[in-house]
Amino acid sequence: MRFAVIVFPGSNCDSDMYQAIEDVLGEPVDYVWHEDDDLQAYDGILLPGGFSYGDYLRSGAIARFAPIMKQVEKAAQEGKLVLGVCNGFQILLEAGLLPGAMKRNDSLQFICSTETIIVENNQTPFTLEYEKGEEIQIPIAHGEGNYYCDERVLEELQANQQIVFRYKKNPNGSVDDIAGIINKQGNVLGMMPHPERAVSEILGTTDGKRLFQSILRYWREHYDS
Amino acid sequence: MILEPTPEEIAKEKVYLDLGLKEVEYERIIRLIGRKPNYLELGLFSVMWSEHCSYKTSKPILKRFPTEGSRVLQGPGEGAGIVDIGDNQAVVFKIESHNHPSAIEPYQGAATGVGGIIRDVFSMGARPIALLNSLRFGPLTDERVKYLFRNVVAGIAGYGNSMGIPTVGGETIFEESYKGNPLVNAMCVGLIEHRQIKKGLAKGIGNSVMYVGASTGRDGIHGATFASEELTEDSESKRPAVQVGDPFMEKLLLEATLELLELGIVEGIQDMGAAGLTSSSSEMASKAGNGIELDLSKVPRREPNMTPYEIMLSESQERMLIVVKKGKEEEVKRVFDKWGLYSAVIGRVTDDGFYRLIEDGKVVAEIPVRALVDEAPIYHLPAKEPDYYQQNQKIERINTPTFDDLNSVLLDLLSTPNLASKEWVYRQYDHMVRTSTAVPPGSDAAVITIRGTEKALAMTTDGNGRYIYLDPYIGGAIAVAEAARNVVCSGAEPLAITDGINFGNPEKPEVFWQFQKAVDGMSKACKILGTPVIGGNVSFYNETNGTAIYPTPIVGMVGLIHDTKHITTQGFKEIGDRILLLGE
Amino acid sequence: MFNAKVYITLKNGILDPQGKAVKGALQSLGYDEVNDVRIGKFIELQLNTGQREVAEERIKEMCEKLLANLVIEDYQYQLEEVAS
Amino acid sequence: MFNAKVYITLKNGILDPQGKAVKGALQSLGYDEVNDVRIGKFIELQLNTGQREVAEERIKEMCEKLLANLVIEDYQYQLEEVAS
Ligand SMILES: Nc1ncnc2c1ncn2[C@@H]1O[C@H](COP(=O)(O)OP(=O)(O)O)[C@@H](O)[C@H]1O
Repeated sequence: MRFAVIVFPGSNCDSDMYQAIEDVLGEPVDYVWHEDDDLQAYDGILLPGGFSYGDYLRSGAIARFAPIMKQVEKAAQEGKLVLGVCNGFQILLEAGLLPGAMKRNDSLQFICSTETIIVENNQTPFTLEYEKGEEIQIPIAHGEGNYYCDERVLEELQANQQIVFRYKKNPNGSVDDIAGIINKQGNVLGMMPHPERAVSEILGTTDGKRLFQSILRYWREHYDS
Repeated sequence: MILEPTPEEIAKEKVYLDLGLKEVEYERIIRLIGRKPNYLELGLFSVMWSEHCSYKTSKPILKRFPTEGSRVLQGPGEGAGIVDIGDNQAVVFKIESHNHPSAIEPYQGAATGVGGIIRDVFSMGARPIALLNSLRFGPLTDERVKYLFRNVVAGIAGYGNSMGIPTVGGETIFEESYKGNPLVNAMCVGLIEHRQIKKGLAKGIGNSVMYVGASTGRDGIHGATFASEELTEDSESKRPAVQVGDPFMEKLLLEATLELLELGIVEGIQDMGAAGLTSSSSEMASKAGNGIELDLSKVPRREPNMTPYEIMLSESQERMLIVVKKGKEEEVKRVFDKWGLYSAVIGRVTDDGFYRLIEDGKVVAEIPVRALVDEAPIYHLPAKEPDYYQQNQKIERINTPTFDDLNSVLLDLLSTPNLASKEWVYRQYDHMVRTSTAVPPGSDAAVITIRGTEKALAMTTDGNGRYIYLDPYIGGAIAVAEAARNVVCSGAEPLAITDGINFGNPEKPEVFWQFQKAVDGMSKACKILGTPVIGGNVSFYNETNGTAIYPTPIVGMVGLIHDTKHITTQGFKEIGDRILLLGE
Repeated sequence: MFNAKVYITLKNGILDPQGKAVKGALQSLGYDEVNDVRIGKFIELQLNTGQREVAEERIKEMCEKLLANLVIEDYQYQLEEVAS
Repeated sequence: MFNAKVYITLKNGILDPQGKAVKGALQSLGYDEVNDVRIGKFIELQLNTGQREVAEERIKEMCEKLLANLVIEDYQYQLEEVAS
């Protein structure tokens, strides 16, 4: 399975994501520059964290217009797996690939800490290796992770099991304790917690590993023939 | 536009005094260049001869620091010092203060302080891997202090987090003496391969001088001079336009610079920090023993109608000066274009030893590089043992109070801001980005692993103004020893230190005495522990309305952990483990 | 040439954490008369356009595409002709 | 009751990284007519005050004390009486 890590100006978790793929899966992975416009060769598209374009207007607002985003949309339509973490999630929201929007944390402060995350749906390509309801330890690090959507969208998310991760203790004010959601088709996941920071014992937690392993398992079961 | 005074008017009206130059310094300039300087030239001298750039009063004392060691690859004198850690790798680090800017505009002051120290590290060719800081504020009961504290922390977070460099350690102390003049010192640690080491040298006659990064505005004009004066009631009105940091720009500058250095076409590179274009260009020329010529009309600008004086003295952030092999300018441009950044050839290296500025084809300043950089006056200021110190020496014994209820004493102690957890601070710092933080903030020292090796680095900042106030010599030694203990307790062998010297007005003999003694104490400890001083920063004039802060040198120490298995953290691990007390 | 002033505000009913914090701060400074605070963005743009209709259409587009996120924000604008 | 609208802008000459980034984004989206962009804050407050002079004085104070950072920002405001 070949992975692309999209690099926007201001991305800063790109190398962490890259190394997580290398270390956990050992599958081929490339950095893909925001001005490129071809993702044909890739099976998994990863949008890393950071501050694309400084996040100066709203997080993710400018990045969604990068040339590569057309290809990300195309890949999503084709059913390829797309994962946006932190800033990557914010970009997916701005691009309309996932519903809702991000506001500033209700504390108005940036928060970096390891949080208990509940796996609400283990029937997605990203969570096969987890138990439903399992509590995992994954770091968060963001200033704008306060997820918002209106009632109607929330009901839809709930009805379709699109809420994949919830915080056990809400750190940022996000609606319904949402930490990560998936699109209706089930191939685009956005999440604020950083699984790529939870892949080695020495860094404190390895609970993020199974997210990457799920992706690979899913791909092998569906495409690798 | 302001009409600049002529050389005669400068002499007559003593304009140099307004720029922070003393009478004797003005006369020295005339002697060195053989004529009266024009206003632009005077401006150049005023920033280059400020304490901030010339170390004119601290140099004789700083010489007492031990700076050599078998592992030292670069001691004081460059953007940052460098220490070998084996396998052709080295660690690069330095500390820098941004006290006065943070007192005026805490968020931007702290943010641009972080930005500056990061540039110092990557201008050496290193990849920044961690940030630390050391903060001093007045008591948290004061509203203004709360405002300063909140915004300084937010500013450090805002800049470091955007850059994707983990802020992994520091210290935060509240104490009356810092009420009007907080201390904000930031330290950056980088990693480098030996072959990548770059210096701030304008080498090779005829080579091009290139300007890269953000465009130049009127911000921070005379910042270096401002940093070399006391804060007074009218500092507000005198302050330079505040510099606003753009971490996004700096992130691009970092990536572009490291990509450029890979190409092997760069002869020298230096950050435009304090005194901006003036100090970077003149220091690079001086260190290489060459002259330099800059054409100011080529400098990218943010605002219209800027005078040469304003361009040269601007402290706009996120800029670098590069000397590149002749004929390779296009390659530089290609890299910076890719990252969406300006790059422009603005001058060349010359063989005549002159510092020459040209605007619209006319020479607007022409002075020997040596006069500007190397001939700054050196002052050997008088030192005097303060009365309070003599009084203290007479104290025979201190009657310590006794308490009945030690439980409540313990709780009281734990709830004082100085002892309480600093999680409120470091929660706002992304301390995990780069996925190498093995020991996050909260332990003795932070530990950062080095990918692809078994090695790790432990790092800490320490200092205790009260000890140093009470006895600068012993207090200085304690600061180094404390840093070493923190590093050792994390499983590391101490390598070297960088020092952030924060004192009051050195022209007061008592302050100068404190400074001398503290340096001597630190030096003694450094020698015994085998941790040379590889660089640092001096911030004097930390006073408000005539009262100095506690003398506060900060020690930033880095240690090498040879095997990640040796990483040790605070905290009792297992029930039944023995508890030992080591030391006297 | 036109100067455009764009005001971006959170939609009604969406909680504004910044506004809430500022309201709290103002009240604790003794400004008890402050009932409600909402914080938005104020964007000033200079447009090199000759015709008002064109400028109007373009600024509207810019707001909807980039300047505001219509999921949570509303926008308003004013256009003012200036000598170029 | 008064509605106050407060506009906070960066002082002239102070770097505006946000404005710069947005200008770049607009231009790359094809809005070449955009010459300059400055980003500030737009604050709406509801004041429970009967008299205009009082409201005016208080809002000015709030701006100088808290809402604007006078080291780098300027402010303007408008007051509008509303039925309470
Ligand atoms: N307190 C100090 N101890 C040792 N070296 C120092 C000290 N202060 C400054 N230096 C050294 O002097 C040189 C010039 O420092 P400085 O002007 O702060 O550098 P920059 O070019 O980053 O502004 C640096 O190499 C620095 O390491």
